[in-house]
Amino acid sequence: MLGEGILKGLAQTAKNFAGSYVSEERLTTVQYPEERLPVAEASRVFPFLVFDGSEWLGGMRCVACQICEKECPPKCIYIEKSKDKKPDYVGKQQFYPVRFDIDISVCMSCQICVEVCPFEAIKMDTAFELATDDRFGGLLLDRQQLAKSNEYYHSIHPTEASEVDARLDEEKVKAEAKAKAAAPAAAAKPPAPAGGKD
Amino acid sequence: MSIPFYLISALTIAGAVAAMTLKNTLHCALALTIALAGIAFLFLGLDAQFVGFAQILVYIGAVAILVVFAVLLTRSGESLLPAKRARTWLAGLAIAAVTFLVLGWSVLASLYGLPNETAAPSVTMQQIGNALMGPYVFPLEVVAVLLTAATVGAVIVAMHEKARNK
Amino acid sequence: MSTFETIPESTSQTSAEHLAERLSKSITAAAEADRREGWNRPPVFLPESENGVLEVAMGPHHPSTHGVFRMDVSVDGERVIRLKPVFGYLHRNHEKIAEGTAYLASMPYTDRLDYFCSLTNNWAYALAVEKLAGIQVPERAEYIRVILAELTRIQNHAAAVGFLLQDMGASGTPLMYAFREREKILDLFEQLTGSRMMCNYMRFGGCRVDVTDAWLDRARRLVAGMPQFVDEFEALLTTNEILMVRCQGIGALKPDLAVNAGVTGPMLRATGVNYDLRKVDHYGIYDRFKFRIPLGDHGDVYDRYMVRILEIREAVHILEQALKEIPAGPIMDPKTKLRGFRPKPGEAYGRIEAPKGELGFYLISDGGSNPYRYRVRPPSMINLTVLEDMCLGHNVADVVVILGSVDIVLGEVDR
Amino acid sequence: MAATFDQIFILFRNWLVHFLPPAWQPAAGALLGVIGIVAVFPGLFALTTLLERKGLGRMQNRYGPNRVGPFGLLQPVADGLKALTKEDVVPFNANGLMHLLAPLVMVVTVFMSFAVLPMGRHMELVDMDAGLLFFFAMGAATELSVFMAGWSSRNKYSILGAMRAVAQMISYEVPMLLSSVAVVMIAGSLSLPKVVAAQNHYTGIFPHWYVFTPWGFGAALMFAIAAIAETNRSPFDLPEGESEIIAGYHTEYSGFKFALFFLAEYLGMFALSGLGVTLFMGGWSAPFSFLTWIPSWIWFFAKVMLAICVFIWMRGTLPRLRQDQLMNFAWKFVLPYSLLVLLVTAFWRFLPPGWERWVVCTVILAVAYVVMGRAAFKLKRVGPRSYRYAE
Repeated sequence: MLGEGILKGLAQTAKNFAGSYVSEERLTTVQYPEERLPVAEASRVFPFLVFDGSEWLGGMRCVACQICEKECPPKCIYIEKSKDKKPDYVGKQQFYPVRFDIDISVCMSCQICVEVCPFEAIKMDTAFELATDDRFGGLLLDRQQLAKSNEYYHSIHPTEASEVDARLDEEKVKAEAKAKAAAPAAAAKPPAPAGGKD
Repeated sequence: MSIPFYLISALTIAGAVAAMTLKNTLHCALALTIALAGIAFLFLGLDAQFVGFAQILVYIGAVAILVVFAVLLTRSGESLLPAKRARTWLAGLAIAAVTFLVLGWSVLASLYGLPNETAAPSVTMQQIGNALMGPYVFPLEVVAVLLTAATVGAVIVAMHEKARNK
Repeated sequence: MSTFETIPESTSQTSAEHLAERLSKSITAAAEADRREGWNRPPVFLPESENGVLEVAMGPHHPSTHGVFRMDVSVDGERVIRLKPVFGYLHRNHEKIAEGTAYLASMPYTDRLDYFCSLTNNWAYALAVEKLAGIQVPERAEYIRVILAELTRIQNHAAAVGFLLQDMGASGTPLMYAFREREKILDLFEQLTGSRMMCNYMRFGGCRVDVTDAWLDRARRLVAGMPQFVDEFEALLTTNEILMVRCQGIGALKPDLAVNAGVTGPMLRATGVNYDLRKVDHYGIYDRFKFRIPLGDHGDVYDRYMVRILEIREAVHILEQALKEIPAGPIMDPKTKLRGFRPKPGEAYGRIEAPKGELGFYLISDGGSNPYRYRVRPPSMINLTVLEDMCLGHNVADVVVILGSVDIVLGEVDR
Repeated sequence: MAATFDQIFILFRNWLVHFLPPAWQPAAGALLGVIGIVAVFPGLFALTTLLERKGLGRMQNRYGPNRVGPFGLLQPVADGLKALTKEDVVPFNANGLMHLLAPLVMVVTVFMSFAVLPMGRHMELVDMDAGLLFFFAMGAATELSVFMAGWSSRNKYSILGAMRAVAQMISYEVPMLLSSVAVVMIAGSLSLPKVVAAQNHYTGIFPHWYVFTPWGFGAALMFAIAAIAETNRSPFDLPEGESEIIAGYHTEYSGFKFALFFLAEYLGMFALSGLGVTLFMGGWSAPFSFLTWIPSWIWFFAKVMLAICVFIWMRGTLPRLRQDQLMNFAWKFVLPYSLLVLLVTAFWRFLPPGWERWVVCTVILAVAYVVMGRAAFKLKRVGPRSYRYAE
């Protein structure tokens, strides 16, 4: 009978029309500014530099090894290595980045820098509301704007952060054990030159 | 004769004259529509509702659209035809004058017999329907046959054309 | 044809001023032409070549072309007599850039090829590199890859059918239903890979992040709800008389032309040719799952629509089996190095059954850290080459529907 | 009490008019009637645009406008202001006068066709003896304005759109006339209030609406299809088919002139659903005998809004027909079926009342519908298909 399919189609839209008042599944709109979807834990927007403790430069994990700069596909990271050194979380003297810029208008949030970083220094942020009116300077974030604390890292990626901390603590323990083992050897040698570890 | 009558008849005449004289053929077609609308309002002025609305429906609804379709499809609506004077304008004028005289005489002759200022008889749709089905049923059927023949002819012409450029 | 006007380099003005000046000159010329011939200059709006043929350029900003794509259509009355697809507006030089970057660095760029199915793009590239370097992929990773590929197929086919109906004039209702389901699948991708459309998830020798049980449960719930969505979708569309009249017999593609032109995917199967890489190449672990390949008979728009709908149903069967049998175990082959990955010299061609057709990556390695040659076989572009043969004789309204049924994504066509 | 409430607008008008000297009273009365129509229907138009967008939204599992004002109620006001403030671009070599005249002619003729619709007991603006004929005469003039719009904007897409629109309107005007002639055959008069009076009595609690008779249902179906096509809506909205030719004949219009076209389309929808309601669903008569205490004009506007909801429902569901399919459908299905409905109405009229004529008419119409439907599909080899699978 001509029109049978059309009637079935009309019944379908009527069901959805009525359904949108009744069932949750048939009304999918999220009123963005007022209501917000919970951000998925693994979601990634732009990278940020992690620092331990309270002081952002001293606790920064990044040692300016420039691996991420080499591996970044769109080449949006620019690092200038420092001349002097500062102690890292284990106490070993490491370089630190004098300048660490990420141009987030070039970055495509592919998180390859996070994968290749051997020092767990760069992680992916989840803050996506980054609109600025300044096209050029505004989208070039320097190391201070990028630096965020480890607590913040725990707040956005809890499981991942705890794994990372576990690994770092384990390395710290291993490093101290090695240092304790090496201490008697150093003592056997002539007393250690100046500048011991704190 | 009331003011609206003069107004409408002036409008009709203006429309007819414009239909002849405008350069752009599509403007002529639209001017013709104004003239036909004027005639319809004249009928309504005489309280002949059926004829007035039939005039609008048939002439403006169909004939004017047909004219505009024809003008557009032949795409001459825009080209600027040089308004040169036809060589045989004298003969044209003579024929026009003769037809005008014949028409004028027949109208005046018929006017003579009528008592002036009589109210137009109020004819309801019912009476028109009965008249069409009663005494005038034969002319109605003849016109119907004529129209059907015309439609069939049109279909055949279109069909022929489609077959040719398949 | 229109030769490109070269802007003289040596002029002192910048190119913008040059263009502005040339533009103003052309407007004044048009105004003078008006005055000379009286205001009623024959309008320019009907550019007719000699025998009443109307040149219509549809695109690149035409509302119904899927992205930046132009079709120069010559129309005689309502019938199409010549159609020249013009694409390249979205060309990003993907293959040349890949020759200059490391193997791993090209992986996120493959997401941007066919931006509707980033995971199948990743898988095809990973497959090619694994063939090149001879890397083994653990069991669990193979299962994850099949699950993600079939989820991608479902959301791509749903979106494709939605856009096809949008071209036919249904004011967005089927598209919104398709997108409602697609959002659920994209949320699953976000929870696993971190991004909805640009997943960058597969690595050479496995996957980047392991699948949690919570994710698997969500996936099982989604797959359980999918047949109900497809039934509703079919009730709304399949027997709809207007859709049948507008799609059946339109844009028919003959099997031999399809095979010769190298058409693959749902378009080929709609013409009745039984060619599905999952059954031909036996790549991945598709042999362990029982599923069937829907085939059409007429190869017209309606068959392509139906083949996509039936493929969604088959994908649901595969997902049910895969989600049931997924084993535990490592997801990454430990031997593969992340950085300094230098496969031995040689060449490899890895191909998979992407939702749009046979997506292939051809790599030549000279032993260095970046490929010597990197070539992508784009199914959308190859399916597009037969567009003119399908559109001849139909009218303009059908050209739009036929283009919709081909289901192209310009990222993949132009690369 | 109910009677006064029913005639409240008439009493209000008479009360207002009696202040004037008797010579001017009829003119003032007519003027107030016109003001009533010109105020009510554009207001209804504003409400309907919102109703349409929220209805479409809800059909597509989303809210529809709810940001401008509570529940989006100020959205029409916002649209109106936008249309007023938008710049009115006229193409370079467009024909200025005709470009301006086209929307005006369209809106004026559609407004005039409201004069004849009986919106309540004694609430028709003009009780014409040939009311139905007047309505269709006004309908015929809108085609001309579509042409003027299409041609005067000098753009190839608008020319194509105008030609398609006029061809569609002409070919669907014929079945619309024929299906309303069926009603005239039974009601015996072209005047719409008489048609409503003919339907305004009840057996038990059920009204004598024509739509419940077999021939009436057939005629109403054809009238509905023709009305949807006449107003270029949903399955037949090819003239402004976005996906092929950008916006049909009103491509080159912007600003308030475009809003006028929009208003004319919606007024056309109101007029045609008003006429459909008057002819087939008993105009302002109550659906059940115990409901007659509700004022008559409420019933008229309720039924018109019901018809508008069906328009919106169709728009939310159905894809669009192609131009030649649309014309074939008109001349090869809707018109023959309307002629058949006329024949069946004649049977209905001259058969003695009783269950035989019900059976005869229903069987003829049903069998004809199924046979013609199947033949139409068989002819074009269109139909549901089955698919084979390969292992």
